[in-house]
Amino acid sequence: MTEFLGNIGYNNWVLDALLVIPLVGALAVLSVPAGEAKKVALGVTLVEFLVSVPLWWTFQIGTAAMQFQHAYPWIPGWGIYYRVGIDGISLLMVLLTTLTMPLAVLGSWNYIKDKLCPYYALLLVLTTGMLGVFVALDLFMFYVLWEVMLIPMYFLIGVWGGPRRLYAAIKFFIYTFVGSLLMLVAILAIYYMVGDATGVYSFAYDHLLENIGAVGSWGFWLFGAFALAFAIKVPMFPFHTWLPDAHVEAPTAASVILAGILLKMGTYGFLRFALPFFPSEAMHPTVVTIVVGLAVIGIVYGALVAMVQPDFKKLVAYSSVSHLGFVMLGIWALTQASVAGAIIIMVSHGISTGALFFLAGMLSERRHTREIAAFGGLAKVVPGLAVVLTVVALSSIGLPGTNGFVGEFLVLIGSWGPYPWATAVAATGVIFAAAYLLWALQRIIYNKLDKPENEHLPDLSKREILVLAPLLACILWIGLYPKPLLDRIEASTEHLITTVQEQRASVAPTPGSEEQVP
Amino acid sequence: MLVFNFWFFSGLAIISALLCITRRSPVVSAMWLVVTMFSIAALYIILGAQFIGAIQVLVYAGAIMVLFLFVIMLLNLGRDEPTDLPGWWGHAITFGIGTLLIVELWAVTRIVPAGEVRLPAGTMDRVMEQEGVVGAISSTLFRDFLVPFEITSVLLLAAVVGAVVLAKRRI
Amino acid sequence: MPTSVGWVWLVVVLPFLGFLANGLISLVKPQAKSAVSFIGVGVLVAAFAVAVAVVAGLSQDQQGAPYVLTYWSWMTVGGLEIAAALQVDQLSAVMLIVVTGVSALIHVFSVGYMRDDPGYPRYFAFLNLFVFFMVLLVLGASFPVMFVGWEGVGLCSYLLIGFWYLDKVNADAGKKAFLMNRIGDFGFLIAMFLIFQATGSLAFTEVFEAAPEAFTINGEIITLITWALLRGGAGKSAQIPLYTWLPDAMAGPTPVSALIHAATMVTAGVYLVARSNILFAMAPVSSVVVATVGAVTALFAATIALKQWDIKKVLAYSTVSQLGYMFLGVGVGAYAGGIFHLVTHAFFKALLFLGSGSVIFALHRAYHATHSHDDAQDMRNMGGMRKFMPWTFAVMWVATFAIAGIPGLSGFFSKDGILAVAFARGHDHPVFYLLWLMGVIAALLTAFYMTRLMLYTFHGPSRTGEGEQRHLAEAPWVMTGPLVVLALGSIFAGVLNLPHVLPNPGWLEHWLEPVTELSHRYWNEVHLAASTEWLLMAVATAIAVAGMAGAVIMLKPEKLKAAKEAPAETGIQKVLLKKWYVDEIYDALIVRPTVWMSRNVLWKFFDAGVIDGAMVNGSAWTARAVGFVGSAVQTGRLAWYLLVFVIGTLVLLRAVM
Amino acid sequence: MDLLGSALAVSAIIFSLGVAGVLLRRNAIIVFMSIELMLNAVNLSFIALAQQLGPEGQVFVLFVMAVAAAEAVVGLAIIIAIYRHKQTVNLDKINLLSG
Repeated sequence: MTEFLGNIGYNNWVLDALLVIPLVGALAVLSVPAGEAKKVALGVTLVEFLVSVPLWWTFQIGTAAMQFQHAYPWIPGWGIYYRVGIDGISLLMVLLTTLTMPLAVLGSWNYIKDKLCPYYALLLVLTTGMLGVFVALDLFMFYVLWEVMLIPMYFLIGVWGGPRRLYAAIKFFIYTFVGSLLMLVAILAIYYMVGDATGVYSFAYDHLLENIGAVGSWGFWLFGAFALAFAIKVPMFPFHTWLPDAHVEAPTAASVILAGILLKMGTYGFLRFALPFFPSEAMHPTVVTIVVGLAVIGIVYGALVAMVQPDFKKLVAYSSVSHLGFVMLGIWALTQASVAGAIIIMVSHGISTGALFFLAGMLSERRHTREIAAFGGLAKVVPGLAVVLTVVALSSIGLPGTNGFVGEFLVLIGSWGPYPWATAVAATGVIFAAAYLLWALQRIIYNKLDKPENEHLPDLSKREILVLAPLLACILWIGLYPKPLLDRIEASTEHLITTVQEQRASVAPTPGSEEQVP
Repeated sequence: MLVFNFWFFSGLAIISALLCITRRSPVVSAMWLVVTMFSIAALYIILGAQFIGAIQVLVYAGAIMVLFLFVIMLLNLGRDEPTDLPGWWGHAITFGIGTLLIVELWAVTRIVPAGEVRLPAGTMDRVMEQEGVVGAISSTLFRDFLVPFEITSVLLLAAVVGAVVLAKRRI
Repeated sequence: MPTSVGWVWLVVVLPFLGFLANGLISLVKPQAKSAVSFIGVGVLVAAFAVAVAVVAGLSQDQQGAPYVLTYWSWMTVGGLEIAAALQVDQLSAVMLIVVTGVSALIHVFSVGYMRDDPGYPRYFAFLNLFVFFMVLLVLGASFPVMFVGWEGVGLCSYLLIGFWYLDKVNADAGKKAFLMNRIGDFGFLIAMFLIFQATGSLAFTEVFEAAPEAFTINGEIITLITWALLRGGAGKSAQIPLYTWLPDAMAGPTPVSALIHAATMVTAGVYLVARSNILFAMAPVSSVVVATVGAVTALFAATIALKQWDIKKVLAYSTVSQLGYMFLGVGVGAYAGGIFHLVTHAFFKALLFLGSGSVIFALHRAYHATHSHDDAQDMRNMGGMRKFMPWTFAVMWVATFAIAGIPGLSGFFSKDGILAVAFARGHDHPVFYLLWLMGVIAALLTAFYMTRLMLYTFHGPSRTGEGEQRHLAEAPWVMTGPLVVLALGSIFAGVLNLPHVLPNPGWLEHWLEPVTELSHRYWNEVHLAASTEWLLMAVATAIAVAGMAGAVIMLKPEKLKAAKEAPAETGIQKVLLKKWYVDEIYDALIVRPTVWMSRNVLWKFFDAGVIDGAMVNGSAWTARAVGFVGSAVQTGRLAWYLLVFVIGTLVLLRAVM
Repeated sequence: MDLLGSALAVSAIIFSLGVAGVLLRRNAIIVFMSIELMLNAVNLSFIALAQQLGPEGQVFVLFVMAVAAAEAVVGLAIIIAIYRHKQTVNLDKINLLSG
């Protein structure tokens, strides 16, 4: 197998292929009759997935260096290159994306009924955008793809969404855009400052990272711009209100992608850019207090607000706020366990919440409502769906043996050392998580079967089982044997932590002077 | 003689332009505009651009002005209409802005091109002697500006199509 | 390592396979009941057999060191190493036998009890899953692996309490159980973090080995850890203040109450404390807290049990009370005593629950035959059942004698063992005398309410309707069989750990020595003169007899009216019947305010109003307002635009010059 | 003999007259003519400067004329189209741009 992959030069073209295949596929989807669009899209995403799977094995464990790296000139005059490469963190995100996309297509199979061709084409363009964000090693390319991915999402929500889709789409777009424009300014500022200092004007990640010292006292502002862009995307506590609206209005597949992948870009951005570029700023006591504080507030607040939502999708949306709070806490705790745990949560939240949104979509396909109160006693009518919903909810609660637990446990145990109090508060999140999900579960699948509309719902179809089965398998696999994942990210997290610590030591003013500042 | 001619045609151009913008009837305005165009053509020739002067007469005084008159007649605007000129305050504002503009533009003309980009005196005359009046332009036009030239032709084509589409009652 | 110990993974895997098979059947072909019974019971019997073999293997071994069998690396990051590993030692062996043994019996009983239920395969799937998690809990070689089982049994408890999920009350009870457990688990998590920080490991062997160096006796850290662990244990084992879920949990099928909410899962907290005995021994303050919580719970729950009419509720509060005894035991350092009471309690409480289940089963069948909607669990609808159910009647009395502490039966020895140690500790600190006294009073109440239960259920005239009486009959042998086995256990389990004044004393204590000896040096040796010991036994006997006699004298089953005609309770009786209104207090103080605050303050006011309304949409509105003002400039008149344009050009020209 | 400065001054005056025309008149056709005046004024300065800076100035004039022709064609077509709708060429009465 490895030999065969070597013969076809797999490592040299795989990342390019991953970016190109969906684009070609999008063109193909646009050129076929509407009835065929979903089949073509499914085929393309499956090919995409199959192409990405060998990465798992050809990826070299134990090195933090960027792999599969290469670059082509794009606008070389301004130091802009098409430059791609992945490390362990990106690897997981790439695979999560390629796994989610075929499921998203399958999940839209009957849900989307009009304007099929553009819908699936947009999904495919979105794929390229998302993968591009995860593999880009050129800040300009990163920014461009970051914006590219915004546009298909805007249309997916705005065209195929629910009744308030335009409000939600515009809110989503503008909110995210505000942050990313600030990020653009920061990227350009770094570009010029580093260029002025070194004489080499380039957007290359490595180049900028090595010479980041050139930004000097501007660090705080630049970090702030990056942090705001990413915090909105995550979304961190006070910047989260676009999320429930977008989730509720978006079609199922878009919700899944939004929760499963798009949110991870914020945390990915922190891991890849904000932290390594500005270690001393990120770890400044004030910043730490703010970020950790907001993360913890987000955990508890998201869970409490989720508890009282009458709308199932909204509930899941707020639960995302809570879960992503764990990720932020883990990243900022900056220990091996906590960062690894944060990455595991990023993956497992994608899987569990993705599955929850699929299930919400299936329920609303059957009943044309997402109101929790409209259900009740479904376990009797649709036992299969009830079982899956229970398992997924439990994984979201963080029951040991499921993926949710591994991530949360690692984050909490890793964060305990640096921030015991924050961690203790965050740990109460496990109680609230159980409260809101079990309550919702009870009102949906348990209780009296007192609504006549609910009495003759069909159970899971084969297609729906096909959508959910891979997610369930991942839930158990990551829950029971996360070692392969941990192995692949270990070197990267270790590298990140040491980089941040070292940079922090070298960039930071002489020790002692900081304490003197009142 | 040349200087006299220059000032004669300049004066004619200015006065006819003034009349062009102040006459009530569009037809009269158009006529005065023609006079302006001719005067400017004469100025071109005085300034040593004989070819452009000829083109000016052909394109502006000939083609474009005919087009104007044609449209005026088509829309039957020749008859007397209530004036479209504003009251005294409109004149005042326009006069003020116009004067201000003249002053500013005159100030701009004080910025003469730097010595090093200027050609030595008489270069143009020598070039024209060697290559002819049209040759001097054509070598530049068809060598350095070939692509823009071609694009201009596309622009004109687009304009023609656009005009047909806009002006036709139904397509 | 003895070969048979290596088979221990089978004990874990077998119930899980049963779960998978039965779960599949319940989704695909729910009517295949015989296959379900065969698989469900079969895996348990096989697991019990393997467990016996494992323990036999262990008993031949003289080393005493625990066997840790590592299967794969679960979470390994940086300094954190958690392996998916099982640990076989003397403590887990005892638990293993109890869990698989009692489970197997209850599975058999369930075949009869649940035979007409449409959810039969689902029931056995959940039950098998429960055993899987319970076994994992007792065999886990580290805190996290134990936590897997710990949460897992909570899950199964949730699923089984809400087994008849179409009734909101049942689903509520399940959710309540899970949440209360979660609140406890929060403590467990915090304890793990503290332990990891202090010792750098979470595996039992490594933590306990490192403990003497890592902690200072009575230090801050160790006290925090043990308090957190206690919180975890209190959640699972239904101790004050987290006990309220257990009585509600009776909403599940009765065998479930017997298995999960009496014999096995709820004792996990006791197991946890016994397992971490060295940690508790190093934190004497925490130990006192454990003992106090146990004693107070024992007494408090016993008072509530006095006035309950629901037969299962009586047993539920009795369970809470008995768990309090176990906590008292492990709190005073009688780890073996606590475990001993756990074992005997597993027998007689499972027997009581199954017996009550058998009664309910009969009554339910009778009501079903006459289409009556009376409560099949209310003791006021029973009475005189001994006529109809002689076997059940007999074994229930055995269990009652055992729990009341009649000499010779298992409960007497285990309860006496705990009280004796508590009394002996009074030598160190007088507070233990108080705890002992509370235990004794609780024992008096226990004897009283259990006799009350027996009198009302089996004696006196039958208060079941005339029509129904014809349908009352003894349960089938699959149900009475396990009862008899459990009755034998209730009688003879006492020999496991006889008092020191009797021949062959303290076998269990000796067996558990390898596990408990870690903490020996932190506790003063218990010194109790033989005469004192005899005296204590005499007191215990007197108390038990007094309680039972009191009940017989004071209660008149003949005067009791059926539930429909019974007058409303008043005064202290009502307070007891309403369980001191603790549920209502929790609801009013914690649940409702939290939900209200989340809905009205956090969501509607803060999220939708402040963040989204004022800040997000507010900025959008500001932008629109600016646009509105600005649009006044856009008159639509070309002349105006041109004027502005020209002025703008003038200004620009001015600027560039 | 240097007529550059004078030519530029004349150009400035004609340009200003064009601007004044645009501001003064409401008749679309006359506004259009004023624009042509401005273009011619600019052309004049191009020609004047070409004497000193090379033949490119004259080439530019050619381009400007081509663009002016195109603009006139399209512009007049628009005027015709509007007239057909509104029966007027008075700009104040054509207020499609007002919001």
